[in-house]
Amino acid sequence: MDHFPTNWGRPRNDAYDAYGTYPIAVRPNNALKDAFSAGVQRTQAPIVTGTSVLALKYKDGIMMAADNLASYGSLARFKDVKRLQTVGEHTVIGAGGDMSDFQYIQTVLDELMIDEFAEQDGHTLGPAEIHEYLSQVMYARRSKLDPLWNALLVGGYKDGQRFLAFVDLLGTTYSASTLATGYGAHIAQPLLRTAVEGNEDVLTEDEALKIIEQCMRVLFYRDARSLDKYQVAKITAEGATISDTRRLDTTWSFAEGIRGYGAQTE
Amino acid sequence: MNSFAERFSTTSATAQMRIAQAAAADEEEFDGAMWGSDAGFGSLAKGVPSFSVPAVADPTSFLRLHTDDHADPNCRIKIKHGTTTLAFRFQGGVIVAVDSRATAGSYIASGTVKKVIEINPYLLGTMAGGAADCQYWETYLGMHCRLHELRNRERISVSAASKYLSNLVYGYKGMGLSMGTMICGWDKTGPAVFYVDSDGTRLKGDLFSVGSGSTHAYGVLDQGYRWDLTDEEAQELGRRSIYAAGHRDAYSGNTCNLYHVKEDGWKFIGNYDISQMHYDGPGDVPGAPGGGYGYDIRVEGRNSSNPPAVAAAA
Amino acid sequence: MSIMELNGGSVVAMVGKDCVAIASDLRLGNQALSVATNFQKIFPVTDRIYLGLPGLATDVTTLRERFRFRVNMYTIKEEREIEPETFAHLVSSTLYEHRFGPYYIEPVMAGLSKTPSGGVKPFIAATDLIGCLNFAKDFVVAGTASTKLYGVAEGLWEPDLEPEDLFETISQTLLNAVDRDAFSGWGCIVHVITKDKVITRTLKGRMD
Amino acid sequence: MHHTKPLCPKPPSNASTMASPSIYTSPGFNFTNELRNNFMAEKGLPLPKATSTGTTIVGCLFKDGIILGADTRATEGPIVADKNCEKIHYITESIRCCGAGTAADTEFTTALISSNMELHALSIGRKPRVVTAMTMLKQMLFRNQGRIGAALVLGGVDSTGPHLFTIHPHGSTDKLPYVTMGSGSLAAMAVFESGWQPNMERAAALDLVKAAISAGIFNDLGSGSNIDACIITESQTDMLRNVEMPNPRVQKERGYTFRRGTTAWKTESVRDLVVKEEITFVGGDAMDTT
Amino acid sequence: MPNMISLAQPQQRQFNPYTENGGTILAIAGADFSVIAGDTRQSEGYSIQTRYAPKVFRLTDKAVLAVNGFAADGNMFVKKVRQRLEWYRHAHAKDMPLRAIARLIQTMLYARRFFPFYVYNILGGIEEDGTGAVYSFDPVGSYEREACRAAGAAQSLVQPFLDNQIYFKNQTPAPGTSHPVHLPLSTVLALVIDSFTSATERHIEVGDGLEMYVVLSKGSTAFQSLGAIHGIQELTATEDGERVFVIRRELKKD
Repeated sequence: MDHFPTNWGRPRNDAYDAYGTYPIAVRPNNALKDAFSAGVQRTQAPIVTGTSVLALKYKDGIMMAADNLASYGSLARFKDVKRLQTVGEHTVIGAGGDMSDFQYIQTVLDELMIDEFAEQDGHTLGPAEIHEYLSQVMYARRSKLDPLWNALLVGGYKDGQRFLAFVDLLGTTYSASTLATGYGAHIAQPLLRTAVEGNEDVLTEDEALKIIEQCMRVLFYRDARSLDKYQVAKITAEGATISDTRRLDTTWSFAEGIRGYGAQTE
Repeated sequence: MNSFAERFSTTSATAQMRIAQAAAADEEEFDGAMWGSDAGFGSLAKGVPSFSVPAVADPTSFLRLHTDDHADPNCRIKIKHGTTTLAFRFQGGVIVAVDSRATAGSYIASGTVKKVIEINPYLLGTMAGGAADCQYWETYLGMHCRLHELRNRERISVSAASKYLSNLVYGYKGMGLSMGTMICGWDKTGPAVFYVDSDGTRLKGDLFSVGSGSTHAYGVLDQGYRWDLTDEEAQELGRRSIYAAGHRDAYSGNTCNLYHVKEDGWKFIGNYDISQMHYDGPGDVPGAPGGGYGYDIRVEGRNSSNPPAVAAAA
Repeated sequence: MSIMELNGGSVVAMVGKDCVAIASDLRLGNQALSVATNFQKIFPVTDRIYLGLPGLATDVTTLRERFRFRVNMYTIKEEREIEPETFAHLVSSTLYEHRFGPYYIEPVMAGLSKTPSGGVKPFIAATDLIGCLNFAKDFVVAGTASTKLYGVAEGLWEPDLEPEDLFETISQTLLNAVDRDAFSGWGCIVHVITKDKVITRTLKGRMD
Repeated sequence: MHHTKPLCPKPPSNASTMASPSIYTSPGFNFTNELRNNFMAEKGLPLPKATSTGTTIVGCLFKDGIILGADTRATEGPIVADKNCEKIHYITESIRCCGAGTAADTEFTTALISSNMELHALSIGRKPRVVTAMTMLKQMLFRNQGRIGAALVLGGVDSTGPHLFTIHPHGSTDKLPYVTMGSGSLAAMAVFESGWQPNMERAAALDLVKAAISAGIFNDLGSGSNIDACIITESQTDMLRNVEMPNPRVQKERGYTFRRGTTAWKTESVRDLVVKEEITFVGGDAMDTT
Repeated sequence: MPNMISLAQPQQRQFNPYTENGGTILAIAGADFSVIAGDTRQSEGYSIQTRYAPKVFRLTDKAVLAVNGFAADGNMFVKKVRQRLEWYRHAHAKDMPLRAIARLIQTMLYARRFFPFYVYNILGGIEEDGTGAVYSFDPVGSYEREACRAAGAAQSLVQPFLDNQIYFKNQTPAPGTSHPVHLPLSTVLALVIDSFTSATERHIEVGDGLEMYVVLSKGSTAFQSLGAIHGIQELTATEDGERVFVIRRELKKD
């Protein structure tokens, strides 16, 4: 036994194949592959991706927004993708990350809602239940080391309660009065927090919409994988609605005064 | 084979097996044993408990990547480590002495660890290596020793108990368990000490020390050890050896726990603060020479910077 | 294990009322093995400036001599004793000179500077291993036990402590911090610098 | 892999510097420890971390000039090393520079350029220009190929008007009306993008800078404590150190003064710094001094 | 040139199933009470995910569990422990004793020895004999009973401070006196608050809010000192006699 204590509790160096002397065929990741294997390859990295989703609590409920872009690497590949989705009457989910995984999640949720509906027991799943379900699915997939490569926001309004929470590919969950995924967590979240924290019960729909619009605009200015076309979802006592695609008005006039990057003046 | 068809068919042999495995996995979560008093150890009738393994091609390298290592401080899962332990056999039984420090990196996570695991009134196990590995498997061993008693109407021999433990951990060889333990007790053959570790080694012997401080402990132990030590001398030798390791080894220290196994079972002798032993000695206990063990304490007034009068005159 | 943990050792300095204190442990280790329990890491620079050098032991010795040399040259050229602020910058620039082949030392210094009115003003500072100065108003720490020292000092330190109270606070801070660090400890030494005397005490610390 | 040594103004002296007769060793970096350190690194002993400033630093143009802003937290990994450090460095009277990245690098790089700017000003006999400082900085950083980890926001007003630059560790620069740097740069930029306008009034611009730094302080873990700002106009430079202190330490629940005698100690020695002079007369009578 | 060492690195780099979510937890046991506390910031890298995510959970009226490390693992673990306690209640018609919960947690953690929960657990509560107890665990289940323990990001900042203030380590008592074995509840609460405000000052991942759970044994006299505390909320669910309270405080948000 190795008597040096810092080497304890983990597989020993000599038990691990330090020099790669495994027979090549049985080496990890070198298993036999056939013609179809590519077709069933698990998502180990996201391919077609969506960027930030934003959401906030306001007086009447939850407002959520995401742009319509799905990128393929640095290519702006699909410009009319819907990344917000209603689930039942009280809930909207928004997704960043891999779009194929998100579509799978939509399928799973559809099945879930149909199953629940078929029960005909008078109960419907609210946002809290859907979030809990999603977090279990995401955590289970991460535990199989085969994650659904998404960051999801779940917003809803049911029985007089606003609900807003986050879940990502690791199964990490949290809840706050403002949430943002992807670059939004760095760029939009500071603006959202300043505008919303402490005003959750005061903000009107118009004000909330202004905040969201402002954040989407800043994201479009600074996030290279974003688009100026976006949708806004609103979940209130009246139910969940997702708007048609809107377009941001942006200004770039300040750029006229800029000359070069250093000593240039003309 | 066509893995695509394989995955989505429900009739192939492998698919049947997968369904069976999934059912077994579900059962693990909800079987009756989870209710009962044997908690997570599972039903003893079913043999060894089952462990979740990550779904990767090479689970061993997965564990290696994520648990701590002195060469890679970025590994986040820090497992507590135990350190200096010793046990020896003499005419009066078995002395078991251990320190009580657990470190996680350079941080001393605990100074009050119980590194002697009381398996039953006649058997002791020591703990060096992964603290959880030792605690878990020696508790599990305790359950089996009791079963042995119930089945055979006599106590299990130290040899059989240690062999049982050795066989248990050998099944997990190479997967990252780390356990260096001495199984000590008194059976029909008299006092016995067996060294068992996670590589599957099992040795019978008179005197063992395990852990990063073991070299320091061996130094003291070797020069003081005889078969015919009195009980007091033997206990003092155990204390003194652990003190030496605690003083010189950064990963050992805090306190010394001392046990003595005799024909009528083990007895806890005492807990001694290692720093106090340095300055003042273990206190008023049989066998102690009086005064501190510390080098600087013992040579006070007789060292090079402050030599005794006779030497100075000469 | 990083290079800073090879030999172990920690230093802390604190400000009091018209006094400062600087303290270190006394261990010299070779990784887990404790080689000596009387290894000095704090050195007087002038009567009222003390410098602590935790880190790689070979660099402790080298830098100690190098600073002695530079301070002596300063004294000869300027014909006055170096002030703590000036000395801090001397330390900083000496270390930054070795930006791309650093000494593995994070110096901590404590001293009293003279005010124009003839009084004294407490001064402490620390730098990282490439000489980034940190002038704190309360305490500075460095060495293998630095995170532990930050925690205890943040809890125990209070402003305007008299020399004797400062001695208790810095001693308790250091003793409890090194007791949670595998590579520091084995006795401690404390220097309390006041206007007219320097009190040096070795503490009865844990020897494991 | 052995990497090439950075170019420095003068090659390192070949003599072992301890033996050097002057305290003024040759200018530039000293590489005497490099061989030894590489050896230790190969042995698997990683290099310790230097203090870095996680940092939010910003600058923006307004009607009369430039406002620079910075937080005051310096970190070593997850630990706060300095709660109130100064990140706005002096270059000349009307040029200042905020630094993010390796703290020692920003400190010494700006100090060196400040000194060179002073010499430059003396040799040309007029107020130095911001582009001059920018060029000096970018050339120095480019020369060192990114090994000097300084990310800077340089701002000032000169005879050609106000100028604001960012300088990256590899020597690239940018000239923009509002800029941010450091780990809180995204948070601060969001504030600028939604609030900055051309020709802002002084008070409004200062509020915007404060809001940008606050966004960094409260949303980025690498930034924290207080807000520093510096307003540079044609005629005057106002360094507003700790212009806002939104994070004071709360009163502790308990006092932690110890009873004297709490700590056990072994030996004590007291060095008296008061030189006592006692005149002892030797040899006969005292000298008649009357 | 390819680096030889990189060839020897383990595979499976594409997806790391773990992350670190910061924060710190601590627990202190008194004679007839136990205090379990945690900050409420959840972070990843340099971003604050939320300013309020509880790390401390009431299990029963005599047991409170604090979890720290990877939040998803932590929440899942608490959920599983609660499920097991629920089953126990159905099978035995009483709450599981604290000592048994501790052993249960060990076996649950050890069952994942080869795919560990990245969670540091501290269990606090009241033993069957009415004494306050704290059990601390490492991620794979080694545990011991202690009087105080800090874990998480700032454990090395907080623990030595508690050693000094709770255990009186390195303090010589005044001549003719001795240090108290158990501190009163008011002192313990003050020390917990000071520990967290200090950790907030010096550790970037600690802050936003503080939640302190207090578990009192049957007829504990410490109850009187709780009355004066503002914002205290009682969570007791059974009539067994043990009582659980939660106290919330703000921490710095930078």
